Amino acid sequence: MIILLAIAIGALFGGATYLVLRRSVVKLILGLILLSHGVNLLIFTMGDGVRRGAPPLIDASGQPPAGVADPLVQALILTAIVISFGFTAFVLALAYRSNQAAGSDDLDDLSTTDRL
Amino acid sequence: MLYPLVLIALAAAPFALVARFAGRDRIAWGLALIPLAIFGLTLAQAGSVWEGGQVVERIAWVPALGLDLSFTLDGLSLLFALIITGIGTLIVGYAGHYLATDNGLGRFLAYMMLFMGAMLGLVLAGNVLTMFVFWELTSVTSYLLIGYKHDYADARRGALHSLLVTAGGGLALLVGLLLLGQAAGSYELSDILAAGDVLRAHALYPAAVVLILLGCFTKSAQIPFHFWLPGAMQAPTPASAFLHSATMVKAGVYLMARLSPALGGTALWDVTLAVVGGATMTFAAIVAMRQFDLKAMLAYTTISMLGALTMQIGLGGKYGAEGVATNILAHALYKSALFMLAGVIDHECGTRDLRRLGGLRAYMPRTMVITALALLSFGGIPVMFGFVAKELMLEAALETELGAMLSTLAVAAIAVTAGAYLITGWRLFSNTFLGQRSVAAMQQHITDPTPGMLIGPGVPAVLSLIIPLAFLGPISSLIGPASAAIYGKPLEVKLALWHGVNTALLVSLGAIAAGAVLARFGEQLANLRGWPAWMRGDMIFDRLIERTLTGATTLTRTIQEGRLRRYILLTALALLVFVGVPFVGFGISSIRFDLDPQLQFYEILAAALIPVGVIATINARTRLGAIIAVSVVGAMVALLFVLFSAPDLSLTQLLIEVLSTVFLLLVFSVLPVRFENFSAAWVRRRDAIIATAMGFLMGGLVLATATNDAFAPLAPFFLENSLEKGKGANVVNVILVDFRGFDTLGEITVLFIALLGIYGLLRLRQGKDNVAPERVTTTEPAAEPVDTKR
Amino acid sequence: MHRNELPPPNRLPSRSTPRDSALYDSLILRTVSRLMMPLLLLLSIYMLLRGHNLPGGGFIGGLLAASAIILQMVAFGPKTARRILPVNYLLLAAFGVFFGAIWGLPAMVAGLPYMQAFWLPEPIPGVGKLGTPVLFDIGVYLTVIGVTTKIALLLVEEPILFPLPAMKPSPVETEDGV
Amino acid sequence: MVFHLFIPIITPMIGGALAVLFNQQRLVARAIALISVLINLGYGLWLMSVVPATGPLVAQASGWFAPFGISLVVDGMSALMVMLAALLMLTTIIYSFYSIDEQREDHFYYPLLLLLLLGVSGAFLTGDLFNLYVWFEVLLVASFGLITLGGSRDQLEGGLKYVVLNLLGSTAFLAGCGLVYGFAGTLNMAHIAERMATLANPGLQTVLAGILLFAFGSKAAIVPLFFWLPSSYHTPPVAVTAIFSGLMTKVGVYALYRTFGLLFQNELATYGPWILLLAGLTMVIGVLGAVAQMNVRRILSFHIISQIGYSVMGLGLASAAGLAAGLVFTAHVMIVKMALFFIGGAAEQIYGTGDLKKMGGLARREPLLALFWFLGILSLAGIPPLSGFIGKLILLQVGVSQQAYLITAVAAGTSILTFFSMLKIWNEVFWKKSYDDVNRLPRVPFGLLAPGAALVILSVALGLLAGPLVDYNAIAGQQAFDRNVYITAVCGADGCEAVYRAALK
Repeated sequence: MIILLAIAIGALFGGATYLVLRRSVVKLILGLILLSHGVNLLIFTMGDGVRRGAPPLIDASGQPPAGVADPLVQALILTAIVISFGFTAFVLALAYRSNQAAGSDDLDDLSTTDRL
Repeated sequence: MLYPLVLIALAAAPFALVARFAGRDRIAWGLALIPLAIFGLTLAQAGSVWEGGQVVERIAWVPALGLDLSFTLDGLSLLFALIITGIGTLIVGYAGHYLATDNGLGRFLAYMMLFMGAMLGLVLAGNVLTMFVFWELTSVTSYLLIGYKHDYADARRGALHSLLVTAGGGLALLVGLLLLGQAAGSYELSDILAAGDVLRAHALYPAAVVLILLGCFTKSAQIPFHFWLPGAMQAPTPASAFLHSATMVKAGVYLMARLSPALGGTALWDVTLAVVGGATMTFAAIVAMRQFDLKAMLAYTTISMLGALTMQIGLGGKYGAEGVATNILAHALYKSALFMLAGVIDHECGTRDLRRLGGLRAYMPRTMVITALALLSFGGIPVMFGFVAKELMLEAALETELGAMLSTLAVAAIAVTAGAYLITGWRLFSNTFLGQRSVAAMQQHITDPTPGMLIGPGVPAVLSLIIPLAFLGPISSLIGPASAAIYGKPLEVKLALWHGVNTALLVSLGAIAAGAVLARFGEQLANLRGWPAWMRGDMIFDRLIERTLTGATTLTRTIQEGRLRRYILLTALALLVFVGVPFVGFGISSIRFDLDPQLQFYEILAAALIPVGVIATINARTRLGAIIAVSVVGAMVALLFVLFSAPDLSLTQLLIEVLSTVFLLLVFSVLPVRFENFSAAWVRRRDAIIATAMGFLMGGLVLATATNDAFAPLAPFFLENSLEKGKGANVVNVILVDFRGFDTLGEITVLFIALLGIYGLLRLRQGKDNVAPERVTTTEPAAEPVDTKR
Repeated sequence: MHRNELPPPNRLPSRSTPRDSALYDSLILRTVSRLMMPLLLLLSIYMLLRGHNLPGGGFIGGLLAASAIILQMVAFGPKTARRILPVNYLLLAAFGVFFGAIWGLPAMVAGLPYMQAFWLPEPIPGVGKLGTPVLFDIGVYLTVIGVTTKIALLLVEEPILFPLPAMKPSPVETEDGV
Repeated sequence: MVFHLFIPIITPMIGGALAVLFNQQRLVARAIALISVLINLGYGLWLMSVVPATGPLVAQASGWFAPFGISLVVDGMSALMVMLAALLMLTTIIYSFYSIDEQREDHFYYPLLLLLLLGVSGAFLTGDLFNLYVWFEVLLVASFGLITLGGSRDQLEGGLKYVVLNLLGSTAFLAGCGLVYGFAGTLNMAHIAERMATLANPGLQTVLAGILLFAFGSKAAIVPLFFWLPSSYHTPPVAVTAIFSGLMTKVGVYALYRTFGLLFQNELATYGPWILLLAGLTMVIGVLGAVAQMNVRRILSFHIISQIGYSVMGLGLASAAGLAAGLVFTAHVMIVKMALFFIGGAAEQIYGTGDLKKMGGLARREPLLALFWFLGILSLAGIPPLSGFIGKLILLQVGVSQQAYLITAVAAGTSILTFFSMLKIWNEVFWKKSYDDVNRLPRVPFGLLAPGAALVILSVALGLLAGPLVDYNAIAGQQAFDRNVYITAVCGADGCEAVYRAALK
């Protein structure tokens, strides 16, 4: 399973890298979104093994089922998802506003603050 | 009783600001009582020094760094301290007259007092780091004084040059002193001086010597760092007289003299000093002859004398030590007098250009007499103190242990220099006081200045005559301990006007004769054309600054070039280097492939749709297509979560996916509907290669790490304790609100702050300039005024 | 007190009148959202409360509620969102953070570390065990609702975003360097 | 276990929330901000007074013991940083009272400042890697809000670069965090350090350290990861630039110190020379950037980068003495750099521009401003007896004593360029004759002068009374470099692994 996830993670990171190198602000944002997916999946695979059908819920017996999935990474990812949601929303608003201020969605037009 | 001296001088600085509100010259003479008092207090401690003792004091400052304020009064410090405070007294008083009409007098005097304190601290320091502290302070105060008339570009330039050169040298010095301390095991001067043999044999010795000498040479204006000193003549004349002739520039000489018992005695030290010093001496003496500006002339002769002092330290021996001490005193006396006189002439005539002066003997007789006295000493004419000093210099050259060749060269150099001094002195005197009164000077009524203004130059000039005639005994007891400190061994010094007819005297007389002959051709020599620009240090330094600026600009434009994707590209490359290189080198062998035989079809499908979705996103031609492709990826991630036992994650991911898509749709509606290919094919290829490398790196990292079972994870603890201690069966939620509730607290804060940020972004729009409206300067700046009187 | 003089804010003229009409005027959407609304809100509270024992919790509950409100907003316009919950969502978010943070304080008063859990000895009928972690989760819930809804509101009220401005043509792609 | 160790985190958090709730009443919001910061400052001072003697103080969030719960750990380094963060925020808030327009105040300027302080304090206090990530995000998003607040074109442009590049760094940190958990099975920093010390898989550990070096390096703005800083720092109001200069990159430096002083100390042998190389490059490239600029704040911004090189040099020297030296320098530069931003900013504010060519004549018009500026640049250039000299001296001394001659030479050489670029401002803004009638300019109000002046005076005091500062940081450096001290404080004398085994039977 891990190899499967590793391929997906590699694809996400690779695709994200490609997208953030584009000149379009839209693609930049999409790249950032893919990047956060990639990291979330990466953390997911870092758990105590990747398990099928064993969510970290304690049943009536009061004991966790055998071979249960790692709950810690899940909690971490949940935190990470929510944080990256906040960031995505912020970047969206920022992209919208800078697009408005610069009158262009070409990122190469946004280079006045470095002009010497 | 030592550090109070330094403190008094430093504390006087704020007091000096009072001069702004009261009668100028009286305030200045009142303030001059402070250096006078320090002079007296220092002299009061001279007794113990003359008996061969030392006064040592120490205040802890930063003991952990070996940086303590430790002070020592020995013969050499005493000599310097007396010069600093003695001349300082006169100059502070003189400044009150000189700057009587200047509103900044208080500020000027404050700088002077600060400088005086720093200089006192420098020579009294018993620890090389303490010494360095004051060393830098003298550079800074000197900067402020040179730039005192900062409305003029020349003043700013001179100040900048002097500070950059001396502070740059100071850095070399600091590192050199640290190396020295490292080698000697202590920063205390006494320890360093006692460790001479160890030091000379130490591996760090050459580096330390080179760095320390860099510091000393820059401070004392040795070739090729001499150029800042003429530039420093932009300072008001009292400052020039004090800093750039009598005291600060001698700091380098002081340090070399101070360290020569420990560091001297090697070819590296001795020959370097002798050669550099000799070259500086001769070169500057010749250049001095050609100047027309009184202060420039004096500045070059000062450089020359600094070279002479350096050379004598290098020549070494008993006479070298004696010569250094005597010349320091003699030079301080006549040169400070000459500078102050130049100031007097400038002050009265409104110019100090030799070509515009002349015939002043009828109008300024007192000034002329004092000038003549000082110049006689400067020229090394017998019975003046300068003569005694020059004799010792010649003795040092004759008696040196550096070999016949250097000895001969030194003697010849001294003879040439002495001759050049005579010419310079004669030119100065004749062009100012003799001949016809020039047109320029005729326009105003010229007289001697008020007597108060003549006290300053008068006292040292007269001393130059009286000392050799009447006080050679007492002065010997001042020079003796100083020479001993330079020599490193006890030394019996008895200065004398008449040593009998010896080689030194003959050379000396020869120089006088040669100079007298040369003086007749002085004008012709002076008319020789100036040095070409590429040979002039200040021009070279200007160009160096210019080059640094343009180089830095080019570099910065290249690096910080403005486009975000370039920054991202470099960042991605940096990641590939920072992580990829160690991974390929060390980590790649940890990769294990776990081929799971039970892999389900839908698992493969979900995972496979992710790369497909990614590629679809990249290749999307329309905005909507891209958003859909990204949503598919998100949905597949959620699917993977639910397949692999993470229902909470899956739910959250799905909800977030929906909300993000809504936001994307809302915002992207202003952006173009269709994408084009934004970049050239090769750029896309390059980016694709980087992206692929990144993908492989991250995938490889996951494989290497996830399959590694080096350590047991924390997870079982949470599973075991969730229900009982966390009162919840959903372990993920218990972790979120209890076990690691602190994370969640931060997380909701992130969300909340993001909202605040978005609110500000969308609701607050200000104009281009947030600070204040741009002020438009339409008129070209007026040319800066030219300073005629400084 | 000194204030530097600032240029007048470069506000957009349409700023003062935030739009209040549906983004997508669709009968189906309106009907569906009207029907779904109470269900989704109830579900969100259910998700919040059961979260300690089954999948769910403050995040999921909050996101659900926010989705419901946003759906309503898309169908009926921003004003509706205010009708559903007559609060300032930004302040709701602030209150959520405040509410979440203060339930850690009782422990400190007792000389225990921040956020150490306190539980009521007996479960409350219909809610389950009540303790500070559950209250904290409510803070999470409120924050998520406030933040998410407010962001959507802010975007929807942008006069430039809606109605859609005339599209300018996408720049012709030329590569002018690397 | 010190239950009140949470105060520096809770105070700004609750303060921030309350300030938003009461944002309508400006004075209340201001008062909340001021009070919160004062509480943090007082607590930070108290921490500094006890930690050298007691060793690291520890608290466990939610009461769950280490390594399972989240630890808060305060050692000498953390205490210093917490105190400085509060102190610098205090000056910023006061400066803001006099310089920030009402519109920004209405748009939650003070809450954002408080929440920035929250993130910074949290990052300094936490002893848990993932928790560190969370606080990093808090401070990051708060900084996003602050840098774009106002919405001028420059701010948006610079802000976009700032945001995107910082997000990339954060993502790398999060990935690193996950990978560390995947490898070490734990998130508690003491536990990680303990497990890493066993060198179970040295190759992989080197790679993990590389990721964190990248992530924190990009926060600290070392070469080649600094681009976001000069792009954006000159665009927001002066107060924002100032507090960013004081805090943002320094959190990155702190995290680097923790990474290589505690978590991956073994890797310091491998990375030390490379870190020194990066430090040297950072110093030089940063200062050359400063030399090239012709705008007050842009010059100062590039200086931040250059000075980060010095801080990182302390780490690259790979010893307790090196860390101590780096800390002394970092503390100094946080104070002085902010002071310069305040003073330069005040000049910019009254002049209406930060362009050197358009300014001039302030030495006469504003002698006090000139005095403090001059003292400030002397301190920055390392002229005795100011704090900068102590910072430079201690770094050079350690460099010499560890035979790291090359970096020592670079560090010394860089400071002359530092001086040069600062003198450029002095020459142009203060000494040069103004082309305009300076007397027409408004006078600098007391409130704009006081914060910078206070910090300069502090720099002078830290120079004159450097003994305690150096002694304190010697202890702090030792604590930060001795893993056992940290592990014992968090998990007890037997270490975290023992606790871990006992807890899982």
